[in-house]
Amino acid sequence: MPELTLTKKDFSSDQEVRWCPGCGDYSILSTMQSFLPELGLPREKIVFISGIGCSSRFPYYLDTYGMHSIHGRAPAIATGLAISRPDLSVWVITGDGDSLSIGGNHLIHALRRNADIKILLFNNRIYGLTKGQYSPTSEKGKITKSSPYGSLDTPFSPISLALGAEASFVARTIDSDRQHLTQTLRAAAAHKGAALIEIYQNCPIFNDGAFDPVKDSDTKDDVLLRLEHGAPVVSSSHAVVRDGIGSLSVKPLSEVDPSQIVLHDAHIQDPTYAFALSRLSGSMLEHVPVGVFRDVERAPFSKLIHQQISDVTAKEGKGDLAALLAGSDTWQVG
Amino acid sequence: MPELTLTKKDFSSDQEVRWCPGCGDYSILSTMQSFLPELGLPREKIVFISGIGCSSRFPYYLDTYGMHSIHGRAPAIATGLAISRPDLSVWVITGDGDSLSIGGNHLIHALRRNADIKILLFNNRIYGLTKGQYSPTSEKGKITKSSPYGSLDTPFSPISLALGAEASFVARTIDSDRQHLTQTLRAAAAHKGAALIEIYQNCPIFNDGAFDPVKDSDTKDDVLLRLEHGAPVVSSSHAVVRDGIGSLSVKPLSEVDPSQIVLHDAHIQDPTYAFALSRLSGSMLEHVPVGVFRDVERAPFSKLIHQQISDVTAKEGKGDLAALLAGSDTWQVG
Amino acid sequence: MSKPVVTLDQVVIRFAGDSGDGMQLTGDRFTSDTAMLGNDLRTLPNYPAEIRAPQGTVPGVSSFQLHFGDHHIQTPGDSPDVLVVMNPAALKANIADTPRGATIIVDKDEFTTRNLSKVGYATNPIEDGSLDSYKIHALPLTSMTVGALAHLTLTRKEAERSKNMFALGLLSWMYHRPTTLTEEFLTAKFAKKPEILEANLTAYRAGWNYGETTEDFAVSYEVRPAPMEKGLYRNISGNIALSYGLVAAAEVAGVQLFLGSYPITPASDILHELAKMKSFGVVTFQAEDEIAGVGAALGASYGGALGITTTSGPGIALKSEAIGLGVMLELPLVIIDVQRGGPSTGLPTKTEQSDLLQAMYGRNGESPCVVIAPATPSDCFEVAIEACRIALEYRTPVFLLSDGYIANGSEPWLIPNVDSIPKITVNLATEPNSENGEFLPYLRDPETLARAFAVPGTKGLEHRIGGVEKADKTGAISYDPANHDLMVRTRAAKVAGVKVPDLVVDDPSDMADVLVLGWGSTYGPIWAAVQSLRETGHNVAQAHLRYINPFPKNLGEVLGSYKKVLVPEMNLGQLARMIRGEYLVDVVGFDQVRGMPFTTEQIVNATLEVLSA
Amino acid sequence: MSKPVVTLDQVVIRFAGDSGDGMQLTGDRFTSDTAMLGNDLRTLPNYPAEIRAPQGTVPGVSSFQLHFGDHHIQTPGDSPDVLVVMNPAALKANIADTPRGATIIVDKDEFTTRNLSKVGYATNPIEDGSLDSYKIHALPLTSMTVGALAHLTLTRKEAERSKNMFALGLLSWMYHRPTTLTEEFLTAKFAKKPEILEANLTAYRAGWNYGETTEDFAVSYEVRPAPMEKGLYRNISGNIALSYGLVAAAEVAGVQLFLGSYPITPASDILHELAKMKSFGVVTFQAEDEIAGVGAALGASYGGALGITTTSGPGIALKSEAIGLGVMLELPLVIIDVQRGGPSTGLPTKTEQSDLLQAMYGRNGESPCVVIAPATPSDCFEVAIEACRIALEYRTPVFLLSDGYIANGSEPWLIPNVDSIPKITVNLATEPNSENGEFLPYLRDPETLARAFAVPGTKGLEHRIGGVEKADKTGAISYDPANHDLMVRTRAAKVAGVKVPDLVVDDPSDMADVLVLGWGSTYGPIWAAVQSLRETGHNVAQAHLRYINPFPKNLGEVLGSYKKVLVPEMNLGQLARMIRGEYLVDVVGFDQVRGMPFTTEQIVNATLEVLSA
Ligand SMILES: Cc1ncc(C[n+]2csc(CCOP(=O)(O)OP(=O)(O)O)c2C)c(N)n1
Ligand SMILES: Cc1ncc(C[n+]2csc(CCOP(=O)(O)OP(=O)(O)O)c2C)c(N)n1
Ligand code: SF4
Ligand code: SF4
Ligand SMILES: [Mg+2]
Ligand SMILES: [Mg+2]
Repeated sequence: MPELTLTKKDFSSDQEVRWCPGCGDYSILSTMQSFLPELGLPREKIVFISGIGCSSRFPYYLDTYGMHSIHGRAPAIATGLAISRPDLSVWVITGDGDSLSIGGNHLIHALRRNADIKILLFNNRIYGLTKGQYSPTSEKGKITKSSPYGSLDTPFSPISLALGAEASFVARTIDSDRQHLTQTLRAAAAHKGAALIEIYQNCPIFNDGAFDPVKDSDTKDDVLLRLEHGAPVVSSSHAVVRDGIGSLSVKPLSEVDPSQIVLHDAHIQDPTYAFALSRLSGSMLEHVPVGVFRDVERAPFSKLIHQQISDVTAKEGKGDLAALLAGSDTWQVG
Repeated sequence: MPELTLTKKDFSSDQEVRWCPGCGDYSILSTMQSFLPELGLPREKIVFISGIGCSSRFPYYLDTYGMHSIHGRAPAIATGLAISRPDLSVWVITGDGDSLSIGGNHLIHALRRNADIKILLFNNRIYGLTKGQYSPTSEKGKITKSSPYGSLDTPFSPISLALGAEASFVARTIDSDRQHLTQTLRAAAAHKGAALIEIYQNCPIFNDGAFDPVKDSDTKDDVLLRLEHGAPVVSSSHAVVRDGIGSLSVKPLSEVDPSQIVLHDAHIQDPTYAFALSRLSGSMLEHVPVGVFRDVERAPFSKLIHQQISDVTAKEGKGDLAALLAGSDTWQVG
Repeated sequence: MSKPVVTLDQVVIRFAGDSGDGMQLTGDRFTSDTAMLGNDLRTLPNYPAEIRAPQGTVPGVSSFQLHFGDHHIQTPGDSPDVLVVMNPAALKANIADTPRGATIIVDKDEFTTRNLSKVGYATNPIEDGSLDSYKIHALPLTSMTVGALAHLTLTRKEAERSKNMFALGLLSWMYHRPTTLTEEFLTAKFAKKPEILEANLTAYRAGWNYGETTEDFAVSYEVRPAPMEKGLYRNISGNIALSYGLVAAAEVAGVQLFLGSYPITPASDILHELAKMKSFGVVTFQAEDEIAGVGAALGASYGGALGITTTSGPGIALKSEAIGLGVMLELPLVIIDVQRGGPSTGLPTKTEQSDLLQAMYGRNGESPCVVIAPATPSDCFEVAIEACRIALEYRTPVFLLSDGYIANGSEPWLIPNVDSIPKITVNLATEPNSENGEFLPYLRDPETLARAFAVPGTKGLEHRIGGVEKADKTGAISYDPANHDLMVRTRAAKVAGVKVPDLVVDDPSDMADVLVLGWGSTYGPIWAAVQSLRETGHNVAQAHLRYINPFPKNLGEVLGSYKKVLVPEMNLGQLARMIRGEYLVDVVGFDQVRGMPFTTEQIVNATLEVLSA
Repeated sequence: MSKPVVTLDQVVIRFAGDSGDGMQLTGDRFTSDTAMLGNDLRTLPNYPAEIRAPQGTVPGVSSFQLHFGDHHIQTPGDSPDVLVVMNPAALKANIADTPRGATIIVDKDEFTTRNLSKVGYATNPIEDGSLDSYKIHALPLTSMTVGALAHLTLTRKEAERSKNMFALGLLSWMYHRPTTLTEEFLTAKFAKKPEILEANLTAYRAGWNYGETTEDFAVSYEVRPAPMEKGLYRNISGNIALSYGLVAAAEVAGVQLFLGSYPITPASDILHELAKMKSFGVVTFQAEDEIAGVGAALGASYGGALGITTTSGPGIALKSEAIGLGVMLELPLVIIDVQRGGPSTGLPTKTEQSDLLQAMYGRNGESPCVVIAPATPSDCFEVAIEACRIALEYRTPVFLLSDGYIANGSEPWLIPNVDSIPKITVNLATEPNSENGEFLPYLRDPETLARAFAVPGTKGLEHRIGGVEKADKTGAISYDPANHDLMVRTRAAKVAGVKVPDLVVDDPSDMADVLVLGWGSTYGPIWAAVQSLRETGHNVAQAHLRYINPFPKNLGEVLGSYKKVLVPEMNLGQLARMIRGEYLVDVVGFDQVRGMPFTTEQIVNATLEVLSA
């Protein structure tokens, strides 16, 4: 089977990549190209659908099927494709504006329906392609072209929003962390149904350094709380513990008794725990959980649809057009 | 001041009410009409803006200013009005389809921005005006005109979604419970910023009895968990307790030691607790918290906007049109 | 000594009552029984936008009009010969349309002072003589119904619900309708509720017997079957015919039918109907909004399915950006617009033709789409298949413009033989189409200009497409000015080049100076008007456009061969504007925007004006 | 012994380089210095859709063209007299537009084998003789810049960044541009970065001195000031002029300016500009999408503010349903469409006029809106005020159709006296307007047909409005057929009745047979073409439409008084189609859809064809 022998090169299209030098999208692209052979699928079975934005150029650079659609609508288009063609592996590439501004409604509905699409949200906390306006993930007070005196909107936490929208799989990773990004893609691919991955992505042109705390070697170990199923949720210096009211909080390791430290469980049916985790990182990135927040089983949307079709067909027999047209109330003339 | 002497009658318009006999909208309307005098505002300072749906006919029946807008857009229109006219009391009337299907994006953005609008979501878990299709709050497997073999969508919990969207005030109440509805309206009116109230509303024509468990005298006391700040969260037979992982669960009163029972606190900054509460009621309505889930302070959007305008004006002085037009790079001809 | 029988060539009956009185059902039943007798017929349901406006009020009145006869019938009739009113509101709402001399059957039980005052009747019209110029039959319909059901253990309210069946029974007797069908129908409908079934059957028969036995009705009427082409018939409404057409198209094309839709009046029934068709492998996706509906349909089309989206005017407005993507991607897409009164929310349950220019031009950039329209309820079947054929063969979005009138109206339909439906060939690309072994997704069929279309899953043809302007042949992103100009003109040429049959003109005299040209649901009234004008000795030609973009190649010539061209439209002259712009012919527009179909009389008069001008 | 000076009447200079080379800034600076000298001018920036396409590639090339002269200038020039190229890609991308004999200034340092091969140059064009027919100046721009900055502690990369200033300095010397302005500009811009400031100033002066001292440039040129109306001038782009117009309109109307917008190229700069205007009380709301943007603007208008929404074609498509609500509610709303290449995402950074029919017809139902368009960058100021005036006085949505060309292009602007801007009177309703003391929100001003408009907060006038058809006068919901017909026609009559000035025709000869009629940004090239045709003895008339809906009352008459009417458009003939449909006049369309403005030559030739036909 050829697909088993595919390599990164097989997934690199001939199109020249058009992002600014240093854009985080490059590393995400190259990690994706290296990861795709793992799917064990022939290239023609893989489809990338994007919206509009710098990030949404992504599909052009992968030698699979792909559609660069319109702003914000990729989740809806991908849902239609995934429903119609359950044999395909469908990926959505979107930005923080594409998915959370104009596309917010399609995103939350795709998640609640558990459509079989893997959504990669490139979060650079800015509108890149339109040259730098604040986005729904920009921190309050951000100075941008459209907010010269500081933005006034409270940002979304994409993770919290997804969990509030009944998402069955939610994760966060970082453009520059090849290994973590790869394992997160792997987990999403393995999940049946909708998966949302928030990828912190640096935009050196309009929002440079937005994610330095989770990238700089001198801070990241303190800041990053790597989520691994069954393992304690800790950074090099801090640990996550429960407070009385069901929330989670971060304490210096020194101050906590190891037994109190929360052990990560991504499979809890109730999303509350994952939600609590999502509240740990304010827009200031003091403490940032990365990894799979939630990964629970729920029948994927297209499975349900095709199951229903075959159930009904089994029960009623394959539809007969002639019978349909005639209906029950007919009369003969002549 | 005349407004202080206003009565229910003053708020009833001359338009004849056009809902089906027995529609839950009637009781919500009459409760609202009785409540409005409490605002202590003259009628002309109050505006109701609705989308499209049976529920969205609401503004016609109130003798205030009102707009029956288009499907799903009321939160956006109301946000514009509230920003432009902070002197007004702006209310949004919407249905589960209007606000969660087509209008989902505007809803979550209005909530995160904390726009000064009070959103009343009439949730009858069906599309009423279009004669009965399943909605984003319909239980999975629902048989409707558009799902003759049962719907396949996982429903939203409006409360969870709102909390995931950074809402500062979220509550739930019931069309037929005049007193509870009134006190919930009161709490929302008192809140500064965006308030979302989910109102369980019966549609006798297309989804009759959807909320019987919380209405029938023989079940409701067991089912309803009335949230009162500082009071234990209990029904007549059950109590809410914390489990190990931050979630909440419902146990028979008999089995719990009173000290374990959760005391309700609507003012916790971290929305996790409110979120946990929102997960207690599945679409089957076994246990249903009603009342104010969350009510925390956050500067309202229009306050921030006008603050910024006055700060800048104070700093730069009132704008001078002539100076603006001239700019800095001019030259004289002749 | 049975009563005398009078033979009529045609009758128009209107049932009118409260939204809750079941007038639509009553009308449907009478229609089926009438169809069964072999009369030709057309129907016009008319109901309020509210689900149930308050009982007994004028806005709450729901009515159903049926026109049947022993000859070809193409309109629901201008005005009723027989008006059945279940309450004062129904009388108030319908009396204006009812010509003096008409028969009015009234449920006098409902004419209480309270109900009368509700609609502003100071005195009781059935007693104050104001209706003297009509043939009034004021019967205690309600009490007779309740009486007939006395033996059942029903509350009065429940019993009263059957009064529509009493009325149906009475009318069925008056016009010699067969009863078996309706009895079967009721038996099936209330199989699970024996009491209700019993109540309905009893009321129905009581109504019949009342006519048969009492003095009140001296004569009964018969209307002979209409001469119709031999074959098996059924009665069908536009929305159902349309749904069937879509299913049939998918079958003859051998592709999956995928509907992405968001409910909206008056299009929702297509979603409801297709949702029942799981056993045909039909996928219906009720989306979160119109944009997601068309988006999902596009996604499905991209995967090789037949992507359909159904909506009405406001939904088209929302879908327009995504339709533009369909134009750029050149994917099959059928957009069904069941037009209603606009602008904005407008008159959701009323009919109109005012989305034509929106369908033509309501997108950014030069964004050509095919536009076609059905003329009658049953025509929706063929036109739906035609829309799918063009969409699949040309890889283009196609608008199908129906409207509330044909969507809900019905007529007898000669059931087509499924084998007679021509196959649709999609021919997808399966291998490279260039010397160097590359796949060029925008290489075109020289005939149709359709692009090469390879769906995901096709080995070796992996490629990317998008909404940014694309290079000729390769489909790669291109900002080249000359290429953009070429692609814009090519997309236009493709749509302009869609092969459509010539326009056929009906002019038996072959001497007509005046042509009445229409499109869509105005066919019926135009046809009826032209017939009656010819009967009165006028030479008038009629032609009706199914294809609006592109126009039939011979349209210019047809226009040129008449002194005057009258174009009646239920808008402010949208087709007229297109024709003037295209052919510089000074057509005469006849516009009405009343949310109602034209009456035959309106078009007769408008045509007479043109004739005499 | 300073060098000889040649006097020219006009020059076209194009700066071309990598997106990263700062060509737009360079062009802007040269433009300001040129304006300062009193030359008339027009500019044309041209940049890729990507933020930074890969360095050294053709798609990554960004250019800025400036046309200045000692007479009235209305276009950026068809082709450059002087082409400055910073790398091989820039040469590749621009050489085709550059006429033989033109001067080309090249940074030869960048012409490395690697860079050459990147764009497919096998050999070095500046050495292989392929450019012999041009005046080539191949200078080591980069190394000279780096050399000049040797004394600073900058990395080579940082130093290289100033090479655009070196080029600017050189060109400033060649054309005798004053240096003080640019020096002040740089000093302000880099106030916080003294090293960078020093680098830029040094490079700038080095460039100047290079021209002055080396042999390479034998002569320099001067272009005398153009005769211009007396007064204070500035240079202004369309988007800025438009923003100022909106602020001015709000001031003269005495209302709050409210912008609800979602960023989109090429309209975003209006949002950016207005966001700076807090001290004018301007509210800018960056919405979650286009629908929310227009929705919020409508909400603000409902509250008495001047609601504006800005976008480009795809955004208009999305806003169309909400605009229809504005039509039904009859609220003031200004919709600004800075048109770009379509359909779909199309060519986001290129210009086009293809949204005209969308603006006219892109809504469900009969949904009339006013449509007006500015002709030049500075004209945007007046047209914006006019759009606001009509919106406020007639309570109607007004489309303002700008495009990418005038939005980003710039020209000198005689700064208006603010007191000369006519006041706008909104006159809101403050008390009941009927005998019985009721307030009738749809009672109309007999003159303008504008409805009575009471905003929330107005005591005693509480009322409800909505998108469902409303009863005449009262505005209550009405399903009455006759009322709907009346309201549809009334809304149409209101827009058709908007008072607009007659169309002025420019025909000095008064004997022209051919009229060249345009709208929007084609004004410049049409004007220039007509001038040059007249200079060569042809009688040609020119007229330009600012008002497209409604058309000026005298348009029909104007059209009738010419044998031929040529209508150049950057679309497939949208205005032409409207005119043909309205006046049945067989105008000749001249269409191009290249994402670029017409060249003067194109229009000259098209007109000559018509003249000779
Ligand atoms: C309908 C529509 N509205 C607006 C735009 C303009 N636009 C393109 S991308 C974009 C936002 C980009 O931000 P994001 O989604 O975060 O992607 P990024 O460029 O940051 O990767 C906007 C507003 C558009 N192309 N289409
Ligand atoms: C743009 C648009 N799409 C669809 C519709 C049709 N429509 C009207 S109301 C409605 C949903 C009503 O459901 P909900 O919001 O729950 O209100 P309810 O009638 O149940 O109170 C729909 C789909 C519309 N009017 N406009
Ligand atoms: S603008 Fe930012 S996000 Fe876009 S390509 Fe450049 S660096 Fe990347
Ligand atoms: S349909 Fe349902 S929601 Fe609508 S008015 Fe009737 S009862 Fe109320
Ligand atoms: Mg972004
Ligand atoms: Mg509902």
